Order: sequence, then structure tokens, then C-alpha cells
Amino acid sequence: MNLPLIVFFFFSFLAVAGAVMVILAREPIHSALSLILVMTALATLYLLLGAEFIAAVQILVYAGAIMVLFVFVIMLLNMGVEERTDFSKLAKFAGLPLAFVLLLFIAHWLWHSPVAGAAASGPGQTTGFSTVDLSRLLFTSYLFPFEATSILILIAILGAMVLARKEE
Amino acid sequence: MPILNHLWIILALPLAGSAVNGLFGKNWSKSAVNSVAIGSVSLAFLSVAELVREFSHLAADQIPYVGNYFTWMTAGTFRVDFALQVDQLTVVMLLTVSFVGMLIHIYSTGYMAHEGGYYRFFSYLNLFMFFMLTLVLAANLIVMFVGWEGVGLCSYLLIGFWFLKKSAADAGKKAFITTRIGDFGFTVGILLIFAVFQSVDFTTIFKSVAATPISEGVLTTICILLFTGAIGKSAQLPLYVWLPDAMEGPTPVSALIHAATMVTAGVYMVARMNPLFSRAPVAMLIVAIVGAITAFYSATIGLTQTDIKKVLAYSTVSQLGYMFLACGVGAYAAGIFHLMTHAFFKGLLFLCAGSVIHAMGGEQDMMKMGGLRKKIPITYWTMLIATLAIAGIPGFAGFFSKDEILEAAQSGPHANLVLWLLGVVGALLTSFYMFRLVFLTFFGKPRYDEHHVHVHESPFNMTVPLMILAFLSIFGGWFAAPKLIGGIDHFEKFLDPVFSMYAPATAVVSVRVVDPNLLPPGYSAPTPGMDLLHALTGWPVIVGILGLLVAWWFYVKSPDTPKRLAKSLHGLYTLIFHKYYVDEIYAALIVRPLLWISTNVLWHVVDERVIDGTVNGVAAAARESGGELRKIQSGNMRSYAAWVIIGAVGFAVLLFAVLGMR
Amino acid sequence: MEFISQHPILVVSIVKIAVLLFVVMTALAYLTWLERKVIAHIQSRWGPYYVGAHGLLQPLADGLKFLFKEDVTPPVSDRLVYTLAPFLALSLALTALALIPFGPPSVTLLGQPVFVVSNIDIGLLFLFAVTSLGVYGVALAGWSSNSKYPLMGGLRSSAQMISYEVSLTISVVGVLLLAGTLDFNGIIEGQQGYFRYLPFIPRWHIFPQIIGFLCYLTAAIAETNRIPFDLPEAETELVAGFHTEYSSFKFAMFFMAEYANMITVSCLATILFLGGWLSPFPDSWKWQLYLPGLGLIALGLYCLVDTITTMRGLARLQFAVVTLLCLGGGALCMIPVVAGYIQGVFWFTAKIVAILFFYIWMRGTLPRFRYDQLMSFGWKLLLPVSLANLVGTAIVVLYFIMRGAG
Amino acid sequence: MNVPVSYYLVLSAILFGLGVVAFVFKRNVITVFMSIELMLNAVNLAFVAFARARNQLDGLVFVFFVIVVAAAEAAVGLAIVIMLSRNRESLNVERVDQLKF
Repeated sequence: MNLPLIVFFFFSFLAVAGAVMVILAREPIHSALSLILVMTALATLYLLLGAEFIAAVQILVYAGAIMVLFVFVIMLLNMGVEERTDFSKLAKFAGLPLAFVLLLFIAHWLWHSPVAGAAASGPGQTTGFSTVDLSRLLFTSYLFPFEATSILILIAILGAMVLARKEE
Repeated sequence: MPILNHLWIILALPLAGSAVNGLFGKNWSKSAVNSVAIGSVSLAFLSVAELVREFSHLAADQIPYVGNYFTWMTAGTFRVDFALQVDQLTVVMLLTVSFVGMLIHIYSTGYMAHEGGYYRFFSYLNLFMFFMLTLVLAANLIVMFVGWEGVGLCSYLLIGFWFLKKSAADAGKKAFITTRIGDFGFTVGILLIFAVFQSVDFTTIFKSVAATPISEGVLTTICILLFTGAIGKSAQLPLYVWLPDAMEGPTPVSALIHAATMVTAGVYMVARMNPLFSRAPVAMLIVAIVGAITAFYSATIGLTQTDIKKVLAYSTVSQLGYMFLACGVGAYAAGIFHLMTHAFFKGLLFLCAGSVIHAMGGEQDMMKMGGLRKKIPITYWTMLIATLAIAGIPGFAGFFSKDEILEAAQSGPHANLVLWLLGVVGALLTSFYMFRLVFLTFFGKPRYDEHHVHVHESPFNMTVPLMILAFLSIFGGWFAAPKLIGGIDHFEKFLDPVFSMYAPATAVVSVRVVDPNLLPPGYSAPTPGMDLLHALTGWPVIVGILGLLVAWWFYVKSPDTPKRLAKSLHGLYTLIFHKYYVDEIYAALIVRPLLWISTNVLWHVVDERVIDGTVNGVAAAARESGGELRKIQSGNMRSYAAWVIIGAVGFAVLLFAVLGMR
Repeated sequence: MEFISQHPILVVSIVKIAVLLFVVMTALAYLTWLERKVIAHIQSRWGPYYVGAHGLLQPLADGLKFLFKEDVTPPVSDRLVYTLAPFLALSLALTALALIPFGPPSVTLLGQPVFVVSNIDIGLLFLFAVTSLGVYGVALAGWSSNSKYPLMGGLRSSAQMISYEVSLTISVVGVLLLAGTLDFNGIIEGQQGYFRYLPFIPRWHIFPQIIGFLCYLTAAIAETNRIPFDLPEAETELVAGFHTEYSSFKFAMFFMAEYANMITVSCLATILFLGGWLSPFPDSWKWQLYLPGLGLIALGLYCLVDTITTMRGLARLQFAVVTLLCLGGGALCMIPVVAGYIQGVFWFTAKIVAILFFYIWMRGTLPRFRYDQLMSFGWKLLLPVSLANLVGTAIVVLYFIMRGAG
Repeated sequence: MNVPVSYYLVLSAILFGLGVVAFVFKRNVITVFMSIELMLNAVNLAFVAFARARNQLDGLVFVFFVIVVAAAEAAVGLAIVIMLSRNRESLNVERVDQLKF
């Protein structure tokens, strides 16, 4: 009986199912909810991988902020179900096979990646990453990207305000 | 020494005048334009005078005095400064140009009084003065070349002043293009000079050529190339054809540019480059030959012309020929001397002709004139003086200069009897057609309709310059007078440093230097008494008087003689009358083939097919492919996404298959 | 069986969850009772009185009523989401509580701490993560009802929650700077002891972080959609806001979720600012061990008097039971060992109750904000203040670190 | 007894592929946005998995950055979406095709 494996498969199933739902759902809200499902599932997988901080951030920022924004906007506009137009023949016919081919390539490479064999999670695995080290890394070697990102955020806020403001 | 330290002032004045008139003169009153134009030129003349005063105080070793203002351009070893220089030659030229120029400006105010584009005319005229003075003052070939081309431009602008008249516009173009041919040679010459001497600076060139001997072949080539430029500019064979047509321009322009100043630039240049020429005997010979032949040839054409200005034009050509003859036989001083006197009397002649035309209300055909003697006395007398001067009648300016030239051709170091003979015959013809002109114009019965044409003497501001120039035409040559009675030719004496400073040891610079230490070895000064007699009874005088008499016989005594003569020598007459069909020959040999090639090859094939074809083809290709490719930009984001994926897959395939990432 | 022995954590966790659920549910129920009572007394009424003595059985009655009422689902609604929303709301609210340590970790069972369901070293972050999901309940409920008032309510609440979550988080960061950890136990133990120069004041973060505390409290009220920030369910404007269309037990779930959230934020406030399960008194005061017992006994005595004097009939019987419970519990708590165990929980509960009382008090006192006021207050006052507090704290902390280092 | 990294990697690949498909096949602007987020998530998973495999924290840092940037992107993007729906009464990306030849 292998608990981590069970957990992994359960949540990866959830994630994939959610992703599929994102595609199939016609109601944007449903897509959003499915995506939230995917994200939470991934968060759990992160926990399984021992990345607690990332898991928390994943939920907090992604599910808790970004997706809330999405849901909020969907509700605000409330444009109803999406219409299934097919003006782009290219996308209609070539899209799926191409995506599949791409998926094959990526999967192939990832599967044969040198570290793929390593054990990721489970009893044989060292305990999770320490948040302290992570933050130390973030504020030393990655200080500049960090600051840059914060500036990016600031600009994004301003941009969003300017864009969404109703001009009188 | 205000002016000497600021030579640029002399240039700045006419340029400023030209700019002011050209930019603002359009709506100004004539008097305002006059005051600007004449003011600037007269100030220029005054500063030149001041310059001469200052120059006279310079020590011998300070000459030439060079004023270097700024480095114009540098490329590697090629370095050109905007530098001006003053030496005796420059002084002479400056005085002549600025003074005659000033007079002609004044004259123009009267002559052009009723013309349109008044301000334009004076703007051009001032501009011309600027460039001419630049040419004269230049201290290196490049600056000289600027002036050289500048005067060419102004000549073009002024010949085509009445550009609405097709013939005028064509004449302008013809002048410009023809001189361009010569200028090409000049340019090549300059480049060759730089290649040889690593400098375009006069002093440097001369010093080096004097210090280190250069192979004569190179020097000859250089000199011939330079002389090509001179041929173009000074209307020598075979490039003289533009000058007669240039008479389309207003008469003052003909006087200033095509008699007094610009056309003499070639002579000036040759004289300026004398250290080179003196070391290239072949080139010298060529110069002399071309000069002599031109002198004779164009004189013959002058015989039959009936247009008063055309006659003067051909006589100008022939007189320029004399100057080159002088230079060719090494008598630069004589050449310059003749240049100056010629500036006086030929300028005067043109102005008088202008006055006549003015009086006749625009009529230029001598056959429709006659008997104007009483009606316009001032013009008549001044013109008579000028004619006497050009005919070389003793006592007048022309006598001294022409006499010196022929003297040099006869007995100078490079003496050549054939050339001398040509010169003498030319002199005969000259005096003949000049008096022919005078007699046809002022004597005999009026051949025009007196009821329509109201002949009237020109206004004050036109006659005064005439008189001044007449005065100069008489006394302008008397510098040389003392020589006749065994004294010194002051003019030569004055110019001597320029021509002797870098002269080769063997060459004899001037013909009659009495200064013993300037005498070449094996050359003894003749005795004074002989000189006077010899000069007065010399061939030039004789032929001059002979020409006068013949002309008198033909056109006053028995006016029908010429016609009979023309009948009897019909072939020759027509040939000469049509100027030896030179224009036609040129047209047949050069112009038409050129046109044909330009039209059928360069235009219809090279330009239309090749160049336009290429350009249009490229454009068309771009448009077509764009027209096809733009369909990709459907504006539909989904297809964009699909394209992105296609790209990604393509890249993946590249990595996998080609770069072997497995 | 051997699987369970291999994984004791599962067993203990399940047990703990069960207990927690029971306790919290009861607490929720009686919190409503408490609220109604308090409000009533503030408005000089009696409040629930007839169902059971002092209306003590009122919550039970309400629960039954909710259970047995017809569950109406609007036909035009999006069924899935409509059903999902209340479950989401309640489950998230309860999940949050799983992270709260109600007592010291020293008390263990099978090597697992008793008073906390799951103890993560970045518990606070997870708590926020979970609470941040709370908004979905409301928003989805509002949307799925497919009716305009709920939609408005949902929009408002999601906007409001997003806005105030920022201030909430930032106001807490000051404490984190002081504590230097995200682990609840760590934070609480960091508040042990007294200030050096004011030996009678415990080193709770509320004192250095008073501004942060106030910001937190305000933001928390807004997060829980309580008066004066209860715009999403402003009955005067939106009938009942996002749960207008809900009825019976789904409605009850929202109801419980709201109170559960109140409890959660109170717990958080307690942990972060009020020293969690720490007692305000020095450990040297042994007698404080008996405070819980004494309190209960006192309560029992009051009830006894009340029973004898005022109660009649069935109520008297019920109240007698209550009395006995209180006295018995008090007696139990007087046993030193038990008292030792109870200690932390007692203080924790006491503090929570205090904060909850404050909540109710607020509701009884304050009027409702206007929507634009709400927003401008959140963004233009609360956020800057909490930011300033954060920066100031950071500077001070840095200064101390420097001095410590130098 | 434990999960190999390759499982996670393949899972992330699958999620990414699904994200791509969603990106092509969703018509609603907002859902297209979501599909981008989905792809980002997949990549994040790969990052974390690799970080786990190499026991290096840098992967996590990158995930952190990705999330932050995603937040910024969502803010701006959704603002744009709002503008879009204001100006044209449709969120269908195939109906927003004015920007073409």
C-alpha cells in the first residue's frame, strides 16, 4: 500500500479532469471553477513534493486572488455561455493534432530528462524545502528580479486602473 | 593693416550685396537695389585700393602674403584651407576686376533700367563679383576652383537672364556645358597635381617644383590638363563656340563677364601656374599655338559678322588668343598686360555697343544702323577710342600690350615666326573688322527707319563709365611707355617677382627687362633709339593702320566693294559667314550621337528597363508576396494561436530531428 | 489494522477533526444565541426567551427548522454551482479552523498535539490561503442564483473581500516581523513573558502593534461581511444579498459559514495579537490554574440561584441540568492535572469570546457603510495605514537587529 | 514506495498540452486567458518537480516569479477584457478581428 502514490494519482486525476473540464465547459464560470480545481490539486501535489510555501502561495495568489478576479470579471460582464464559432478553419482542423504532437514531444523530452528517474516524494524522500532558505535565496541572489517584479506589479496596477476606468 | 589682415572683407562685401538683393530686393525700389549693389561693389573696390596701399608697404619676402582663415576639409593627407593670398599678379587682377566691375555696375543701372528682374540681375552681378574675386585671391587650387565654377554659374545665370527667350536659355546651357568640358580637364589636372605634389597650395607646389625636378612628361600632362580648363573658360579653340552665343545675355554682362573678367580667368590661371608651365616647353608650345590659331581664326570669322555684339565676341576670342600666345611664348607679363588693357577697351567696346543698341532701341544688326556719329557723339567718340586701342594704333593702351606680345613672339626666348605671322595677320584682320564695325555703325547714311527708331544718347550714368574707360583705354598702357625710350616697363617690373621667383634657371621670364641682373645670359638689351623707331614702324602698327584704311575704303569710300568681293570669293565668304560650320560639325559629331545614345540606350534601355525595371520589380514582388502573406493576419486570434503552435511544433521537430535532441 | 498502526497520524487526525467539528458546530449555534441575546439587551429587549430557559434551546429549534424546511432551488439557477456554493463556503470556513492551535502543543496524544488538527510551520500562510478561498462561496452563490440582487451582492462581496484581504494580510505582516515565523505556536511562544521596563504588561503583540491590531480588526469585520461592512447582505438594499434565493439548509450553511469565519478571525486575532493560549499572569501565580474551575462553579451557583428563584416548570428542570453541568465541570477543572490541561484552552476561549462580544457589540452599535464609502475607506485609509504600520515596524525591527548585530 | 519525478513531469506535460488545446479551442477571451494560466501552472509543476529532483530551491523561486507575473498579467488582461466588452458587445475572440489586413 503506497500512500504517496495514491495521493499523487488521485490529485493528478483531479488536475487533468479539471483541465479537461476547462476545455469542455461552455459556461465561463464552470471553466473558472475547473481551473480552480486544477490549481488546488496542483497545490496538493506541491505539498506532496514538499514545497509548502509554494503550495500556500499557489492557493493564496492563484486560487485566492487571480481566479477570484476572473470570477469577478465574469460575473461583472455576465456575458452568458460562450458561442462556439469556428471562423478559423486552421484552428478547427489543425489545432488538436498539432497540440497533440507538441504534447508528445514535450512528454518525450521530459520523460527522458536526466533527473526524471529521481524519487520525488514519499518516505524515501528528504523532508520539504525550508521556507527560510527559500526567502533567503529570494532576497539575496534573486533580489534584483524580485524588485523588478514588484515594479512590474506596480505598473500593472496602474495600467489596469487606467484601462478599466470609465472615462467621463 | 586692416584689409591685408582681413582679406575676406573684399569677398564678403559683394556676397553680402548679392544676398541682400537676392533675398529682399524683390519689392524694393530700383534706387534701393542700386545703392546696395553699387555700394557693395564700390566698397569692395575701395578696400582693394586700401589693400594695394598696404601691399606696397610689404617687404619683398612677405610676398605672396597668405591669409589662412580656416581648414575647409581634411581627408588623410589631403588638406584644404580656406586661404587667400596677395601678390603683384593678384593686385593687378583685383584692381582691374573690381574697378571695371564697379563701372559696369554703374552702367547697368542705366542699361537695365527698363528691364524686369532688376534685383535679380544685380544679385547675380554681385555674386559674380564675389566669385571672381575669390578666383583671383585664391591661395590654393581648390579655392580657385570654387571661384572658377562660381563665375561659370553666374555666367550661366546671366546669359540666361531672359530665360523666357529660348535662345537665351539655350545659350546659357551651352556656355555652362561647354566650359564644363574644360573644367573636367582642370579638375583632373588639380587631382594630378595633388597626386604629384601632395598639396594643392600654390606656394607649396611652386616651392617643391622649384626644389625637386619632376619628370617633364608629368608636368606637361598637368599643364595640358590645366590648359584644357583655360580653353573652356577662355573660349579658345576648339571650345570657343559658347562665347558668341553668350551674347544673348544683357550687354553689360557681355562686357563684364565675357570681355573683361571671367573669360580672362584662363589666362590668369595659366599665368598663375607659370612655374609649372615654364618647365613644360611642349605645353608652352601648345598654349602658344592654340592662342595664335584662335587669334587668327576667330578674327577671320569676325570679318563677316553683322551682329555688332557677335563681332565683339569673336574679337574677344581672338584677343584672348593673343594673351595665350603671350603666355605660350613665355611673356606672361605681356599677357597679363594685354589682359588688363583688353579689359579696358573691350569692356568699353561692349558698353558702347550696348549704348548703341540702347540708342537703336534694341537693334543689333549693323546693317540696319549707320550715320549715328552725330546722334550719339559720346558713344561715338569713346567707341572710336576703344577701336583705335584694340587696333593697336600707337599711343593707345592696346598698342603697348599687343606690341609686346608680338615682340615676344618674334624675338622672345620662345620666339616662333609662324605664330608671330599668325598674330600679325590677326592684328590686321582685327583692325579691319573693328573699323568695319565703326564705319558701318556711325558713318554713311542711316539704314534704319528714322520715323520709328528715335535715336537718343544714353543717360548720364551710362556715358560716364564710357568716358572713364575711354580714358583708361588711352592711358591704361602707358606703364610700358618708358620702355620705348629705353626706360623700364613698369608693369613688367612690377609683375616680375611673380614670374621670376620660381622660374627655371634656363627660362627667360620677360622679354625686355632692362634690369641687368634679371637679364638671361647671352641676351643684351637693345639700344633705346632703335626701340622707339622699331616699335613705331613695327608690323603691328603697320597692319593696324592698313586695316583702318582698307575698312575705310570698303565701307565709306565705295560701300559696294564688299558685296562684289563676297560674290567673287563666294565659297570662302559663305564658309566664314557661317563660322566654318563649327556648330553644325559639333552638332553632327558630338551632340546628335550623344543625344541618340542617351535617348535610345541610356534612357529607354538602361533607365526604363534596367533601373526602373529593377525598382518596380522589387516593389511589385514585395507587394505581391505581401498581398499573399497578409492573409495570415486574419485578425482571428484562434488562428494566430494555431500558428504559434505550428511554430512550436516546427521548432520541436528542428530540435528533435536536426539538432538531434533525443 | 496494521496500516493504521503505521499511520497513527491518520487516526488521531480523524478523531481530532470529529471533536473539532462537534465543538465548533455547537459553538456556532450558541454564538447565534449569544448574539441575539446581546443585541436584544443592547436594544433593551429580552431576546429569545421561551424556547428553553433563557431561550437556550433556540439554536436547536432553529437548526431543526432549517433541516425540515423545503429546499427551494430556483429553476433558472445554475444547479451545480448553486449547490456547490454553500458547501464551499462552510467547508472552507471549517477547514480554516483546522489550523488553529487552541492549546499548547505540549499536550500530546500518541505523539500528536491534541489542541490543533494539523500543525504546519507556515500555518498562517495556509490559513490565509484557505480564507482567501472563502470569497468563492459568496460570489458563486450570488452568480448561480441567476437573479439580480444576489448577483449584486456577490459582486459587492467579492470586490469587498478582495479589497480588504490586502489590508488584512498587510496588517498582520507587522506581527510576523516581530515574531519572525509563520508557525502559530512559534508566534504565540514569542509573546511569552513581559516587557522589560513595564514588567506588568505581557509581551503581547497588541501593544507594539496596536495600529496593526486595529487595522486587522476592521479588515476582519469586513472579511466576514459583518456590520458595518455587511454590504453583500444589506437587507435594506439587496433584500438579503447573495443568499436571497437560498432557503433551508443551504441558507443555514451560509449562516454557519459566516459565524465560523467570525470564530476563525477571532482565533487569529487572539493568536497574533493577544498571545493565544498564554495567560496574562506570571506562571508563578499558581492560583490561576483554578480560575476556569472557579469560573464555572460561580456560573453554576448563579444558575442555581436563578433556577430556584425565577424558573418555573420545564424551564426549571432544564436549568437544573445546566447548573449541574456547570458545577460538575467546575469541580472537574479543580483537579490540578485537568486544570493544567485546560489552562491554555481556557485563556484562548476567554479571549475569543471577548473578541466575539466586541463583534456583536459593533453590530448592535454601528450603522452600515455606503458602498463607495466602504471602498474608499478600504483603499484610501485602511491600506495606507497598515502599510505605514508595516514600514514603521520593519524599520524598528531592522534597528534592533542592527544593534543586536553591532 | 515513492513517486518518480517523471510522473510529475509527464503530468505537467499533459496539463500543458490541455492548456494549449484550451488556448486554441476556447472562444471566450476570459477562458482563453484561463488557458494561459493553465499552461503556466503546468510549467510551475515542472519547475517544482525539477527543483525536487535536484534539491535546489531556484526552481521554487522561479515558480514564485511566474505566479507574481501571472497576477500582474491577469490584472492588466482583465482590465483589457472589461474595456473590450464595453466597446463591443461580445467576448468572442473570433468576433474581435478588426485588427487585420
